[in-house]
Amino acid sequence: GGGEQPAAGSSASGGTGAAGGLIAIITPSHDNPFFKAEAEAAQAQAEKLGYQTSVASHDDDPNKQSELIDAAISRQAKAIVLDNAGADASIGPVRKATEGGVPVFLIDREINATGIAKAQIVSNNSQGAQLAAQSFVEAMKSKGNYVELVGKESDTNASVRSKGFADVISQYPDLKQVAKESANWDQQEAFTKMETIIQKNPDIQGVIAGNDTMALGAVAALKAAGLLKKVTVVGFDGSPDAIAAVKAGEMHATALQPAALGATSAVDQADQFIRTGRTGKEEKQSIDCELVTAGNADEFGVFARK
Amino acid sequence: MTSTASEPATARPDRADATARRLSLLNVAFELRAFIALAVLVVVFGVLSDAFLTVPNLITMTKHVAINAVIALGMLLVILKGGIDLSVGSIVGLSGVVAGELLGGLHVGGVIAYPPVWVVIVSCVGVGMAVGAVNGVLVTRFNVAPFIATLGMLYVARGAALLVSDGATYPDLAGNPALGNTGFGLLGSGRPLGLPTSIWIMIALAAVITLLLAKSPFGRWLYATGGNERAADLSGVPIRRVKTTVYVISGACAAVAGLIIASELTSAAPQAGETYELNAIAAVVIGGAALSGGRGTVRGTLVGAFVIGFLADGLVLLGVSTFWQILIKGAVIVFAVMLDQGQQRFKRRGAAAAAVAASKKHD
Amino acid sequence: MTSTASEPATARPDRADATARRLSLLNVAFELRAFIALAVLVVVFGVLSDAFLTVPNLITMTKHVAINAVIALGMLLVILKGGIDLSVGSIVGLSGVVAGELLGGLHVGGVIAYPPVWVVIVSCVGVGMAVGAVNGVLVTRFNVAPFIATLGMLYVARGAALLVSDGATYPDLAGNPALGNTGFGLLGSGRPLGLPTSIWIMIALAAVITLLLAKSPFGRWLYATGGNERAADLSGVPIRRVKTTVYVISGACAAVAGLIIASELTSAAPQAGETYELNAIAAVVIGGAALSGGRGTVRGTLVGAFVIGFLADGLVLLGVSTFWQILIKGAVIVFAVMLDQGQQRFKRRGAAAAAVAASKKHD
Amino acid sequence: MTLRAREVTKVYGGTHALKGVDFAAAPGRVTALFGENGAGKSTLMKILAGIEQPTTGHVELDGRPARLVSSRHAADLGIAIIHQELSLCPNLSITDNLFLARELRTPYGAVDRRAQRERTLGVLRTLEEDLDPDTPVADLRLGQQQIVEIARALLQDTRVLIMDEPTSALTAPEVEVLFKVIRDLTARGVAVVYISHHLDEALDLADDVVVLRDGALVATAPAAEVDLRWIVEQMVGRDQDALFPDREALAGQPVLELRELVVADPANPDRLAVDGVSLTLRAGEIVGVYGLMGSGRTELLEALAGRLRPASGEIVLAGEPLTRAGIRDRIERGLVLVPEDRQRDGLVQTMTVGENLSLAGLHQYVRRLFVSAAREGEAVRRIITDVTVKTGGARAPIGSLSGGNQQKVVIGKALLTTPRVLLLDEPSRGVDVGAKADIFRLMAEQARRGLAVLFTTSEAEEALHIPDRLLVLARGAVAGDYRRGETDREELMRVSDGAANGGAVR
Ligand SMILES: Nc1ncnc2c1ncn2[C@@H]1O[C@H](COP(=O)(O)OP(=O)(O)OP(=O)(O)O)[C@@H](O)[C@H]1O
Ligand SMILES: Nc1ncnc2c1ncn2[C@@H]1O[C@H](COP(=O)(O)OP(=O)(O)OP(=O)(O)O)[C@@H](O)[C@H]1O
Ligand SMILES: [Mg+2]
Ligand SMILES: [Mg+2]
Repeated sequence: GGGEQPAAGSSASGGTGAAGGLIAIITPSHDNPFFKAEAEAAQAQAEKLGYQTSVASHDDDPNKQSELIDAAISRQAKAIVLDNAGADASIGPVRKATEGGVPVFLIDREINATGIAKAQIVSNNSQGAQLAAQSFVEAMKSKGNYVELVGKESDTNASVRSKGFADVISQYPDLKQVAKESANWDQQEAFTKMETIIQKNPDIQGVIAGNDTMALGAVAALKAAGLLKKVTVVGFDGSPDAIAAVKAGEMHATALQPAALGATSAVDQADQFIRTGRTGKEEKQSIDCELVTAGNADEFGVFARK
Repeated sequence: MTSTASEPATARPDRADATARRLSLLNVAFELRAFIALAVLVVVFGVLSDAFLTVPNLITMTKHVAINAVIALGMLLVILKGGIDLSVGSIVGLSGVVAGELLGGLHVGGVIAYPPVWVVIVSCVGVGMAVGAVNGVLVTRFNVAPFIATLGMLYVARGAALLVSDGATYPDLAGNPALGNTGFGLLGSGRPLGLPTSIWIMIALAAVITLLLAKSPFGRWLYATGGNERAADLSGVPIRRVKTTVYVISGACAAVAGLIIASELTSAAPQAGETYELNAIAAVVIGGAALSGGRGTVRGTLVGAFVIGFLADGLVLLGVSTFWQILIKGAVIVFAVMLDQGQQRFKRRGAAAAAVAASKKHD
Repeated sequence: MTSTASEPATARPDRADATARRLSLLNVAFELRAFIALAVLVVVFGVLSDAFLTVPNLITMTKHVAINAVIALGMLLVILKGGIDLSVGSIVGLSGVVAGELLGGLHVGGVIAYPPVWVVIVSCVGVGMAVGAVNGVLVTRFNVAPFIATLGMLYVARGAALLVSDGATYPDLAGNPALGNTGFGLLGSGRPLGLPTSIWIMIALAAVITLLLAKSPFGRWLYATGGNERAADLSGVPIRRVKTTVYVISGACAAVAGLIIASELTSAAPQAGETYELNAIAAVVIGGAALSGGRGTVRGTLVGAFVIGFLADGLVLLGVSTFWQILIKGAVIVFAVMLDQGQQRFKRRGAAAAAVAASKKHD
Repeated sequence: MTLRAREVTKVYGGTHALKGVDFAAAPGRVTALFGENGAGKSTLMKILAGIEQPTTGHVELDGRPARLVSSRHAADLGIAIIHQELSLCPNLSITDNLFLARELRTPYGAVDRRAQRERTLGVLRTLEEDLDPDTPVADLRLGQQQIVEIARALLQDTRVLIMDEPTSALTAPEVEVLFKVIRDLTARGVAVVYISHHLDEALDLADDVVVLRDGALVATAPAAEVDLRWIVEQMVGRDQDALFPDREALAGQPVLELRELVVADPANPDRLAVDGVSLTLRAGEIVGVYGLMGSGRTELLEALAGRLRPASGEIVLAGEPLTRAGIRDRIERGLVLVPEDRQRDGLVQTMTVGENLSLAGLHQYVRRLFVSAAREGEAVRRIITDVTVKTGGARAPIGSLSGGNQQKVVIGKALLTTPRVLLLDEPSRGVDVGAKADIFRLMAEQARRGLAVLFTTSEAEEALHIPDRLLVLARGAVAGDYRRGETDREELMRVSDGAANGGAVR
């Protein structure tokens, strides 16, 4: 609880004019390279600007996220950079931090409320999904059977992306979805489920997946079944592994979320806010995703253009 | 004694004596095992981090501990009985989802009824008790091993939570004054007498269970059932009722934890509480309970929960990487329990050495 | 017999006889319990989905089953001993990570050495065995309860996997002909005699463990240790060695499963294998083993693994929602084990009825 | 109140434990129930106490049919039972065990600890046992636990008291106190059923005698009209063979030597269980160890077998020191123990008769890594005949055997290791007269073949007649050492009792 911390409170509303102090960076588990990249980018930027940092992950457990935020408040952090654990479940904790005098800068995922966080810098999942789907449709020549692998169904991004895919693909009646299965963002699960789906529908021409990890699981399954040559696989995230697969011709495309860009920008705005009491930007900022295909794959590094 | 023995006997007493004394000191040290683990943590973190030993941080950490402690207190009863309850994590999720569903209104024949908060809370606890009752029935009537029965219910309750919520999170549990269902958030954000509600809940629950175990016949029956089920049965202890009851209480505790979490977040996610059963079990065992039943205390369990909670929060304060956090947590669990074993072994060895020393002196 | 007894005796035999006969039929039915659960699944899915009972699908499903079966066979040994191994899921992840690290080359004094695939495989299995050995030592030397020792190692091994890989996935394990370390992928994608390698591994492992249990002194020791540890000890069974060995074998099996997964995906993620321990335990118990030790078979465990695997794949084939999949899985676990209990109860009742019937006839 | 069983039949699996038995316990009288192991005594009592339900037949109370649905129900009707197997909760105190499920309550519903403690002290005083009511039962020795079990039955307002082997772990003075208590109870009109394998003791106490054989009631008589011989005849259905076979002592070379062995009591490390025992055991010799409960016999044998680690002293087997060797090592060198508690330490209940028999000597049948089924099977068949185990075959589950036969399996297992020294801890405890004779014959036979046999016993008759040499242990130390015929019953009592008074407590 931070109601009894006037010092922190004043810094939040007014700005101290000086950099320095602690910035807490909280993201989902670093066993996903995307979150690791974003956390590392934020950390590097914050340290460059003269802040101490603490990096922690909430493993997509809203309660653990809430605890981490409590910890940041008790340590009188100057700001929190947060990739949150659920659009609805995170509203309370973000409000708690703000009321406790610690401004929160959201990256990668939004929350379903405005006016609480100082910034919500998210890659445009919907735009990215449409980008990926567009490329998928082109590669499929607007027809054929395809499978969609959905992320963890309790995760907002899973449904946003799925909807983005559908917005595009539904315009092409010759594209027939023969299976839609959740693989919980997991490679092994995507592999197993893909193998089973192939048994039911050997005649598929495309797979579109809610993230690259699942796409790569599907690639492995298709490869094992000798179908990869005939099947177009499209993913989402733009992870280095997926880009390598795109280069190798195993995946057709992926939508790259510029993780590093969002994280760096969030830290810059936090710094601005700490010093001046304003970010100088809209709260909601969206960063467009970029499509990675064989043609431009060389231009991308770790969740960023080189 | 024969003369052949007397020669070494003259040499032995002092050595044996010294060993006995040294061991009995060690013994006292080990007696406080879980407390020591906790004290070590507090000292280490206190030295390494300025923020650790501040009052607000201690309160915050205790608030975090409370959730695990509430689940662990229910688990303690199950473990005292010689069982185990793997379903508590899923009950946490289910309870929150039920709260979300009810606060969002009940469709009763065309109209939507908004039950007041106390009805919601009672219903959630009721759902937890119902899952616990199923566990109990499976264990007592169908003779399914507790591990398997509650493993099954882990999946069933989680599946139910996901189905009820359709996988979505209930966004706003603050209620609406117009509908007369506000106040749910107080469970999480209220601070009677300056301490968060969840801490009070933990204290109250610990007091009730301490009383239950120490003073009530039920407490005797529970320890008896865990210590020797056959003997308890033959003595006329209603063992089925005892066993079913502990699962029901455990379910209720998990449901309360689910409510606290939902209230703190003023939102409820169906996947809340995943793997919480492991933390609860670890707390109970670190607190000195035996998984075979019949041994364990409320005090120990609370200390165990504090060890786990302070460890997690302390490592975050120190900025230790998540990966190290996982590894250290495992090591601490094993180490805390090894301390317990070590204590018992030293006790035995120390006493034996003392007995040998004493007998030699009498000669 | 006295005359008072003969009167009811004339009336009763037929009834008792009929009951005995009916129960003995039921008995035969229940004898095959796990098989029945499997048969029911196969029939239900076969009817509901055309794709289910095709040869390629059966092979694919068996391939999926193989991973769980390999872990479950190791788990069977631990459970026969009366223990439990919660660390297997983490060992799956650690094994894959080690493979990834080694295939990426070892830095030895400035140069990078690329160990051949067999060295990689041996090393991974060795790592699994090492984790198992730690479990074994904790259980035997430090008297830590198996649940807690392996729970601790669950976190330690997972933390280690994350630290070694720094959380990243090893993307390409295909190896490089120039470096002489190709062939890792064959474990997952090879198809000797038309069946995937993993199925052969499962068959070979099942054969070896069957032999071990049925024919070797070790097998006898293991059943004895699980049945009555004190008696086994006094009979000269090296119980510590037996106990340590089963954890080592279980670790090795989990490591093999980790290798199969990494090879199938030609990539290795540190978080692979999470919650696999629960599937393995469920397979062993559905297969008729007692968690208290001393009772269980390889055949049963395999059938248990098939029940779980076919269930999962069948539900996917039918397009059942993920949430229902979770719930149904829990229900099937509980139900399969209830069948077992039901069988034993009927057996007892049937035998009693049969004995009464027989005795009446002799009168 | 008269408690009566009418035409009671009980079937367990394939076993007929009881076959149409009529039995009555009359008020104010002690009815002694005799029978071999597995005759069905305990089963009948469990039915009378509501623990088991009869398969056919019924129970009558004062002439009216009664359905006793649980032990609790029976207890509420005034029927108390002292179980053959101790059924206490080791983690609870004496008081808690005594009042388990019958707690005294304060007006607020809490357990009334003070009142319970008072009444516990009272009943312990009646039994002349000086124990702290708050002691956890786990810290009591077996005999004291049995006293607690008895005290629990006494606490209830009992009209029928069933005692199934209440004295198997009691010292002679404790037994006398118990008998006094029983006489008080019968004088107040309580019906007592008394079961014991100490036939003389039970006959002394009894007013009526009932004998069971193979689940059927074979004889009923007033105690005054019968003698031991008659009882044994009814029990075994034939004339009893000589219980103690005649044999020549043929002591050969020394095989086992103990020097100043000291062992701490594992259950209560504050005291020494074995305090400086020295002994030489020769091939072909049978040595007995007599002592009261807690005199340290079990610990002595367990230290020899490698189960307990001695605090000091030396063990030498055939010239080689053994002090550091493990159990397995000792078995392979020819030293093997038949433990006191066969259920807990002797048998693996999940295995068959054959697997139990071959367990300790398994290494002898290994061919190229595997156990040769042929060799094992042959050895098992041979030993089943040798030790005369009555069983449906090597594949029968061990639980299907009667107690005596289970004991023979444990002995057979030890013999299959081809030992040089055979240690037997109370081989005759809880075993009926027929099996007892078989076991003593076996011991004599093995000694004749050159084995050294060391066994413990609590029965003076056995101690006086079986061994070539007898040691009396008191408080862990050797208090007497006799050749056969050098001592008598009175001296044994004196030597062992004297020590018990001095050393029973700490
Ligand atoms: N729960 C049980 N399940 C199966 N068989 C049983 C069970 N209890 C007793 N029996 C069998 O019933 C028969 C009678 O046993 P019971 O315990 O009544 O004998 P007993 O006369 O008390 O013998 P002992 O003198 O050894 O105590 C034995 O063959 C025994 O193996
Ligand atoms: N605290 C205890 N808990 C359980 N059993 C105990 C305890 N103390 C002693 N015993 C058991 O009681 C028995 C008697 O104790 P002890 O072994 O010291 O004497 P003993 O001379 O071997 O007596 P006996 O062989 O006649 O039982 C032993 O079987 C011992 O294992
Ligand atoms: Mg009996
Ligand atoms: Mg003894």
